[in-house]
Amino acid sequence: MAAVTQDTAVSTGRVTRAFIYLLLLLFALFYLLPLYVMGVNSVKPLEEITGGNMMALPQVWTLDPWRSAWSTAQIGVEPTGLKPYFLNSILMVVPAVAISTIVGALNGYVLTKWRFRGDTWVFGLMLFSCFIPFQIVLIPMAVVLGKLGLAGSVPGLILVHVVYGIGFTTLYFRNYYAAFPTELVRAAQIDGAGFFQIFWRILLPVSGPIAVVSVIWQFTNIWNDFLFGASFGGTSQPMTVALNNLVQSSTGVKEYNVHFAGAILAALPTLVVYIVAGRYFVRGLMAGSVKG
Amino acid sequence: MTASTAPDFRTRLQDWLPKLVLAPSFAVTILFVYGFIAFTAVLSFTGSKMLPNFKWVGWENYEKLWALPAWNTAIVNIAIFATLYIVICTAVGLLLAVFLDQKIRGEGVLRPIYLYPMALSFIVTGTAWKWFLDPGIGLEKVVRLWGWESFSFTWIKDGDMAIYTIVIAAVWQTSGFVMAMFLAGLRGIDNEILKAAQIDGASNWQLYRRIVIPLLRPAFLSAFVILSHLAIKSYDLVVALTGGGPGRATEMPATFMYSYTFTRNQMGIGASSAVIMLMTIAAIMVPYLYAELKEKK
Amino acid sequence: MGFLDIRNVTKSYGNVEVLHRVDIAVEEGEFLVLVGPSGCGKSTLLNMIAGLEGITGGEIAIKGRVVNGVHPSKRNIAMVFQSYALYPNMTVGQNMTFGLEMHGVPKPERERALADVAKLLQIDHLLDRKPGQLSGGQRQRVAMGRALVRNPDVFLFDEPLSNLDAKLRVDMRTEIKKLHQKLKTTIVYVTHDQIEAMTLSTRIAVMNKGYVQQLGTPKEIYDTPANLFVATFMGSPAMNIIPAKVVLRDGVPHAAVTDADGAERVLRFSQPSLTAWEGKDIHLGIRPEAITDPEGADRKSGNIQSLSNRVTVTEPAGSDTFVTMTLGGRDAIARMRADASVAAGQSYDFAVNMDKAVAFDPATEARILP
Amino acid sequence: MRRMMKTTVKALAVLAMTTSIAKAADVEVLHWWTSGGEAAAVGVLKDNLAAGGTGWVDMPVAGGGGEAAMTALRARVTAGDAPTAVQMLGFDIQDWAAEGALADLTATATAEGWDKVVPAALQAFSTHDGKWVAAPVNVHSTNWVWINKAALDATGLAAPTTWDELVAVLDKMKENGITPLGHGGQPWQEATVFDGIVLSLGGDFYKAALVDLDPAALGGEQMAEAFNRLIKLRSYVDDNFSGRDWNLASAMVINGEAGMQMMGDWAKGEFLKAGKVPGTDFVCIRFPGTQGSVTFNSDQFAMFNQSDAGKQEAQVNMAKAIMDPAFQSAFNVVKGSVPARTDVPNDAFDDCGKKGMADLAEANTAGTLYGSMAHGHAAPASVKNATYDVITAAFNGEYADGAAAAAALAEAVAAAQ
Repeated sequence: MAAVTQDTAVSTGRVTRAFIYLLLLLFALFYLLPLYVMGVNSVKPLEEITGGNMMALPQVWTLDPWRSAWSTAQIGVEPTGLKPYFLNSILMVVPAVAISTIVGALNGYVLTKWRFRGDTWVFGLMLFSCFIPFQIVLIPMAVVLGKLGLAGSVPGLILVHVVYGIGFTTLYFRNYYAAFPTELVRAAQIDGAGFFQIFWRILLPVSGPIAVVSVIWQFTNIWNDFLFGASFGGTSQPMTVALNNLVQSSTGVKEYNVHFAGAILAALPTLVVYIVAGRYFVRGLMAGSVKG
Repeated sequence: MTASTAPDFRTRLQDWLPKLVLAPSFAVTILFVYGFIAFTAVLSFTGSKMLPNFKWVGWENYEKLWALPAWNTAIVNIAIFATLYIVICTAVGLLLAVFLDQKIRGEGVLRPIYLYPMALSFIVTGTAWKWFLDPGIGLEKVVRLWGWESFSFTWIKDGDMAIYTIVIAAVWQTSGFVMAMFLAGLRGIDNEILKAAQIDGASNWQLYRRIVIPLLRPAFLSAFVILSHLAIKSYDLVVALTGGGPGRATEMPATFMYSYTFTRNQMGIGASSAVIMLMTIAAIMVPYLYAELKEKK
Repeated sequence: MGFLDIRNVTKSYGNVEVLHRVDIAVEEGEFLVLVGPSGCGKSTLLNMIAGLEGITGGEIAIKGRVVNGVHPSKRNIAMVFQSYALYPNMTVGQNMTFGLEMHGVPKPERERALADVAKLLQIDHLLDRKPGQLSGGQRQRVAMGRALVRNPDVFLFDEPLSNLDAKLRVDMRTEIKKLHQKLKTTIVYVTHDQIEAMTLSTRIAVMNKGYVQQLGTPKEIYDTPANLFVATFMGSPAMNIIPAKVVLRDGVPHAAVTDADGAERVLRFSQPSLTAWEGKDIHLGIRPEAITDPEGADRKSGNIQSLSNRVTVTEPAGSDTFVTMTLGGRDAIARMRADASVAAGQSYDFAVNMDKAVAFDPATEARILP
Repeated sequence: MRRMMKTTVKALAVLAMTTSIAKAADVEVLHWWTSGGEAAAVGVLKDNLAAGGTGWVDMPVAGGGGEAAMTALRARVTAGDAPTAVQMLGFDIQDWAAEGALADLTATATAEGWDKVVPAALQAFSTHDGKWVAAPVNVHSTNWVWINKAALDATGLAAPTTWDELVAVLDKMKENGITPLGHGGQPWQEATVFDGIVLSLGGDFYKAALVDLDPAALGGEQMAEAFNRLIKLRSYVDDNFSGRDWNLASAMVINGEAGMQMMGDWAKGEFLKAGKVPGTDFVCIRFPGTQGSVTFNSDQFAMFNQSDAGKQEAQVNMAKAIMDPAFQSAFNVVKGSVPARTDVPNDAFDDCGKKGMADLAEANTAGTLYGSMAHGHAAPASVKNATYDVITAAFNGEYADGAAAAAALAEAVAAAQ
């Protein structure tokens, strides 16, 4: 077998291939399992869940839990379902992802193409922000947000997510731009392009793959955040807090089917992002972040 | 001769612009990361209870912290968890990446399946996992219903084994991501090297062990860093799965810190545990960053 | 005062000075080549002219205007890069007119300039392609086109041919030379390839370790290298450098070369001034083409010396045959006509054109001036 | 890019403005009543307020019996942006009052005569330094046992009233092949059971040990006995208990899988929701040996300091609305708890509810109404959690015997104080 057209030049025997397929499928099952559990139980009536087998298909199929989770379940005092919180999340996630990605791109651009003394130190210091446990910043963050007058507001949440996101986005873009020929920047300078013109006209158009990585990463992290959302969301709480309210009621009746439906609803945007952009994700990783 | 050696305005602006652009991020990092770390460090020496106060108590919080059995449990747990989690995730990720790289039909379907858990928060999947691991309704029951009556899988209920269930769920969540990183690394390897090795007579196994895996070193390093910080930060995973139980058998530094700071009104002790966590993270990250940035210079 | 003046220019990174007091005046229409091994400072100097790197000391002036601190785009220069630096997201046409666009040149004018240059370089048919779809040679042309469109005062070339294969490189070299002759532009050209330097330039600056070792016409550089470095760097195969001692025979200075077996050969110098060096060690420099078979010796030379030696290797190169011998304990190469009959192991009587020989002071490595 | 920034900033500014406008004369309420029944119950309050012209801005944060809400609260207060009213339990109220963060409701309370109708044990939490700082909504009593009637009948025994009878019933149920005790292995559930056990050993002992934190009582023989009983109860629980939600344990009792559950009055909702009728399908009794005494927890709304006069007025309106007897009745019927004031008519309540109200009134007069340790009404959070640690460890068999556990408890409580 000619290996020329292969992804790798490795050729494998028939038995080995069968084994590989089997193993890959087994893993796929493993990964899909929780999703299956959630899915299957979200279309069962409650009695079937509390009484029965969590793996079994429903005897009675129902979409009521989904309707309930989306529009009628009790989240706070109002039986609004998750619907309004969805909008809150979008209002927070979109600007936060956009800003942190653009800032990360600009930082990466400066750190690779406009190097200065101590730039690696600056980068190292910024990078460390990826690694601090968010629980510890809660109280001081509250003080700062209060001082800025951003406490309990969407802009406040956006600020928080941008602050703790730029470490990652800067890392991604820096690694990506490091491989981008500096000569192009010089050529553009001689051509008379300024700092921002070079960025917009030369670098940004070729940043697609890494922008995908950055957006996916930021989108999932911010969308899934609960701690900041609950603490700084105020009256515009994001989806996760609503979902948590739905799922975590301590002294009320637990409607597991609604919980599962709500959980899937809350996860849909990130799922869609991963499935749609997944292929670019690997490509983007290839282009930037795992290069030595 | 017009001898003006002073740079014109535009040039000076262009000199300053990059730094100006970077400055907000840097300032924000200094304040929101290092300022807050300093704040936490200061808190750890105070008698803060429910809200921060600045009554100096010296090393008292640290002494109390190390005397708490739960903290020691947390330390042991994180050691077990981090080791297993990093090793298994890396192994599974590498295995899947290598297999997926064999021109597999349906790669486009399999890849998102492996990746999607990373997209979900444990607030979403926690309940499903809890159920699945629960002997009464989950795997054990299902397997028994299938006819294997003696099957037993009660780890999550067993104080000694519960930590391993957390490893399983954690591996489930991130191994796909690690797979993607390795896959990217594999795709980046020059095919000619592989052909050369095959001509040299290397078997597939030797090819991977001697040539490919050493070439994946950057991917290994990135994976290690990402996994280790996820391990140390792991919080919602534990809360969703075991709530720190049975008893406090699955207490981790992150859950420990959260509970002392926010629910037990012992902010001083919480802060001291945070400082120790940060020092651990720094001990892992700083040498890596140093080596990484030094090399690239 | 030249068209492009580099006056006492130095460059330091921190405490490390990487470029030491460079002084070059380039006339209008001149083709100056900066040549030297990697790390010699030639690219740094070029970048300083371009304004891509700051100037630590001294001045650079273009057309009498000191440009220290002036932004690259305001210097009216254009640059061709080693990797061509074509913007991958733009078409060839957009690439070429980007600079004009940035300088606010109106569109019709840009189109006209583009059409002219595209025609000149015969790349009209490529204008709508992306750089990724071009061959190496085509990219090279586009990169030059991008510079030409700007119609700058000074063209800067940073090793523009080093990414091409051997054949294309030769073709493009000729092309650049033709362009220069046609357009009479002022060019500063950086290369590490001494053949490019020799063939293209009107003047060469040979650089090493941050110093300009010698500045001169190609002929000056080749025939009268200022020091050992220039002598060995320029020319291929390199100049033979043979340890020798100056002896006087009949009051005339000779170079005495002692072989490993103790045998001494003596070659008469053409320069009487070397008498002053009697009894001292020198390095004798003879280019391979000055050591030939007797029939191939330069008939205009007034000082052909015979040298009998054993041939160790012969390398027929088609047009010439290179013959290696051992002289003064070192390999020395002779350049023979292709039909000279010589075989390895044989002894052979070489003809050495001592008119072309130069002597270097071993201590300073500088050429001993006649 | 600059244009984009501008529009973003503008959009954010507009957002910020609209949110601040919405807050003007409303009450912003932080609470964790998010499940169907509870939320509907709070909805009553919201509607009452709306009728009086006070708007309601909802900020629900559920999770862990208010833990997440308290974290959010801390962030809000630190940010200088405290919500107007916050659902709060026991010692949290006192802690916040001690920080000086709570508003003074004394004028309203005096005018409305709260001190005459609210049990003294509750007032201990609602007031700080003689000032009213919170309005109690309900009283949950935690020392209940919910028994599946069929399972009880199958034992041929009567509902137990003493520890020994309880053990007898449990043993019989075990013989009958069901799990005698439906229990969820979460610290607070174990602590709830433990509350009952300690109370069954005497109200004075309960107060000395868990409220006054007397080291002698905590480490003494009676406490050793309490732990022995707890360990004994463990033997009636199935192996699959750990991490189980309380309502799944309730479901076990409802389905007849388990015989009984020791849980607060909120469990009733699960039984009712499953269509079970008190007295016929299930029996509610006080934890054996605790009839006449009640351990309670009380949800209260604490009002946070506000500088804005409109908001202060809204707070007063809200406090009044909470203490309105009609609301107290309506809310507690839904919630399964009993009203926080003793003068509310019991017409609307079911059997268990009526019994709860009677028990509360009786305990209030007799002075046997105690704050529940498990629910943060006996000791501050640090002590509570330290106690949890020991109880959970004991229940999971980490101590050799009750005496060892008691010693550990005394030590842990001392360390946490």
